Amino acid sequence: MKTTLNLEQEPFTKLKDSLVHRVLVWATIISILTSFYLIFIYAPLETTMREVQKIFYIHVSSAWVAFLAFFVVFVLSIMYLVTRKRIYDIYAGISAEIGVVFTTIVMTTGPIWARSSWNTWWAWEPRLTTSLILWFIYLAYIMIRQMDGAWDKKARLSAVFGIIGFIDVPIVFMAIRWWQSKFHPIVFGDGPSQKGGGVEPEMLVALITMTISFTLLYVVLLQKGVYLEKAKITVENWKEKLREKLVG
Amino acid sequence: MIQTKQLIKRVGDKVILRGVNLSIKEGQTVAILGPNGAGKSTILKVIATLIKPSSGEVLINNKEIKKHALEVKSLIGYLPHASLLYDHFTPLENLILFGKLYGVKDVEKRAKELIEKVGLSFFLHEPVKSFSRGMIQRVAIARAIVHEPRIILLDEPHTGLDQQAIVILNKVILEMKAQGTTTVMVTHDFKQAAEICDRIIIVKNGKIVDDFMLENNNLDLVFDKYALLTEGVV
Amino acid sequence: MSIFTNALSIAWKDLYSEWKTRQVLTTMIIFAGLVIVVCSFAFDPTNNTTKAVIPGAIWIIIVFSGILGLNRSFVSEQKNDNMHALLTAPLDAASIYLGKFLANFIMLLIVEIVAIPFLFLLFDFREMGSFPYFILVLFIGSFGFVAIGTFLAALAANSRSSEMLLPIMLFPLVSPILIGAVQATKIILTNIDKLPNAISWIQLIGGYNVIFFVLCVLLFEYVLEV
Amino acid sequence: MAYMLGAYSVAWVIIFVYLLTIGKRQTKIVKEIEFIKEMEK
Repeated sequence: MKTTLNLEQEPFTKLKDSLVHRVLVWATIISILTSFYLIFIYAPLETTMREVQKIFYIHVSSAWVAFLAFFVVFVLSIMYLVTRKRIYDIYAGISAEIGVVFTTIVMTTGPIWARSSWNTWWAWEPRLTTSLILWFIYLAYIMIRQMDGAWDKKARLSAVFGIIGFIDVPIVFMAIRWWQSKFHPIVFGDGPSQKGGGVEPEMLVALITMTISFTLLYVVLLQKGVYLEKAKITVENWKEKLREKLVG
Repeated sequence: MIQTKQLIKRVGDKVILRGVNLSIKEGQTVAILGPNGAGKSTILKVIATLIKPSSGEVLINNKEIKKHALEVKSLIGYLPHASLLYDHFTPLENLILFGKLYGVKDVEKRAKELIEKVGLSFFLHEPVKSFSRGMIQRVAIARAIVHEPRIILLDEPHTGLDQQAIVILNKVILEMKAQGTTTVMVTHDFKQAAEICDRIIIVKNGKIVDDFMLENNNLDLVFDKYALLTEGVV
Repeated sequence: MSIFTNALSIAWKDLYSEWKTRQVLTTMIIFAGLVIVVCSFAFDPTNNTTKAVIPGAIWIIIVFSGILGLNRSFVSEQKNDNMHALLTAPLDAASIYLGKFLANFIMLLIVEIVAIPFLFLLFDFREMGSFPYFILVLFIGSFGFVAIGTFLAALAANSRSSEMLLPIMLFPLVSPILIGAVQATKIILTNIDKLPNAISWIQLIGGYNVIFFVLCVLLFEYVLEV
Repeated sequence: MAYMLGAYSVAWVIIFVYLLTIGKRQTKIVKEIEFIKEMEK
């Protein structure tokens, strides 16, 4: 059989990661280890909450990454609608997925914090509730992407939803904060992401490092995911060509 | 009247049109022929402003269709395979609704005239859903020309029609032609194409492969050229 | 100006078609009645404290029967490719959106006019704080719900499983409206002294409505592309 | 202390589960490439 596919020349034949990607992976690992050192050893214990306060670092930095990821979805959605280039759609899809993963972290570490300091698993606290709704919005976004039909239709519709969904976020947050502050006695004070006592500079250093390492992790995951998605598309095309050759 | 430049349309990973260049003068009647999946209907849909081309441009009356969308749309009458009619409405209600959307003046009078023209006066107040295919197609053609378009685009208008409906349809098309309306028709029915049209375009694999004028309704010429281009090559 | 007359034609078309068949509206009203019955099982109507659940019940009725109508709104245009007719006609995408919105909104208002008195009757709810404000909250809350609902219904209509996709997209996005509307309704019905709070909720919903109405009008053409 | 360890382990479990799904995707693609190479021969 004469081949029309130049498999050896295609970049995805071996799925070998690029140098930049490998450098980033190592940078991520090192920075995560550093932030662990900073969190557990370097940063002082908070006086009232003791160890539990350390949940704060992972909770806040995941929330930051989730928000960043959804913001990226928003920007890329606009760019897709303007330029109609598939690459933006691929990036947006993977970014939403990673955003959902980090939102899940926010929503699991939040209740653990709540349980330990307020003795209840779920607090209808503005930031936590907003995360929950955010989670639902982007699950819907992922469901749109799994619709049937050609990719350009799905890309267009999910881009529209990516824009609408992101603009909804601040309004959701505001509504929930009002709902809380006006109709419930203020038992909880501020949310889990704001600590009772003053922020010691060491804690801030640890938080910033953790945030940077999670952001790096986000970049690595995004890169990897997009790379695999591209490879998947290429493989689909090869399969299509093969099928045509076998049939016709 | 109609000009397309390097039209390319991709849906997903499939390329449907691969650079279509077309130029149709005012008053011409053009038949687009070609095998299934060649992209005939897609060309029509792009001209009808229903789908956006991936690249390339369409000019109607020397106006870019994206920039002058509303103006261009009101010049075009589009009759696809589906009827585009509302089932629960009577022919009259359908025509009045679309007449209003197209900004037709004295819409009720125009609608009644058209219904008479397609021979459905007796069914003025019956809902469309009780009609046969032939009757629906007659209302559909009336709908497509309710605003007296300068261009009509027909997508396999003769498929599934009885003889009487075909006669009425051809009468309407030829009448429009006599008034100088530009007609583009996608069809599999060579006989009707030869009868109505004075120019034939053959499309294959998303490209125009032949484009010739037809005189004296020369059906054999169409058959010969078509056979040469589509079967001869494969 | 023609945007509005075209929108009115489309809205009229939807409502007149509904008047001929009466399918969707009947289903919505029956469904609303069933929700009320279910609520009466869930919250004992003879108990005095159940008055507190009435604001919630009102919005549950609106949301759940509203979504039935929204689901049909664009799927019904697919039967004879009617949407293609609207797309080839000289209309702005905005007028299609406005027309569809108007039809859905009027249908939801009809359901509310029938169902909410029925709810008050069955739950024996007599005195309310302020009737005009109650109407205002219903109006403005339903407006926002239908505005974004119509948009997302058009989006979901592209999928074969649109009935499943629509609620999943719609409910999280309208959560600010639901929070605000339920809170405002609660104040107006049972605790009118706190009216300023209700008004600030109404303002929040109003802001949401303005932002999303504009956004939906602007983005609608991207949803309609074939 | 237990709460802190719980929170950190849950967070990392989530991340590792995601990494695993990525790995699965990769092996699936690699297998398909192998398959196509076989077919091409």
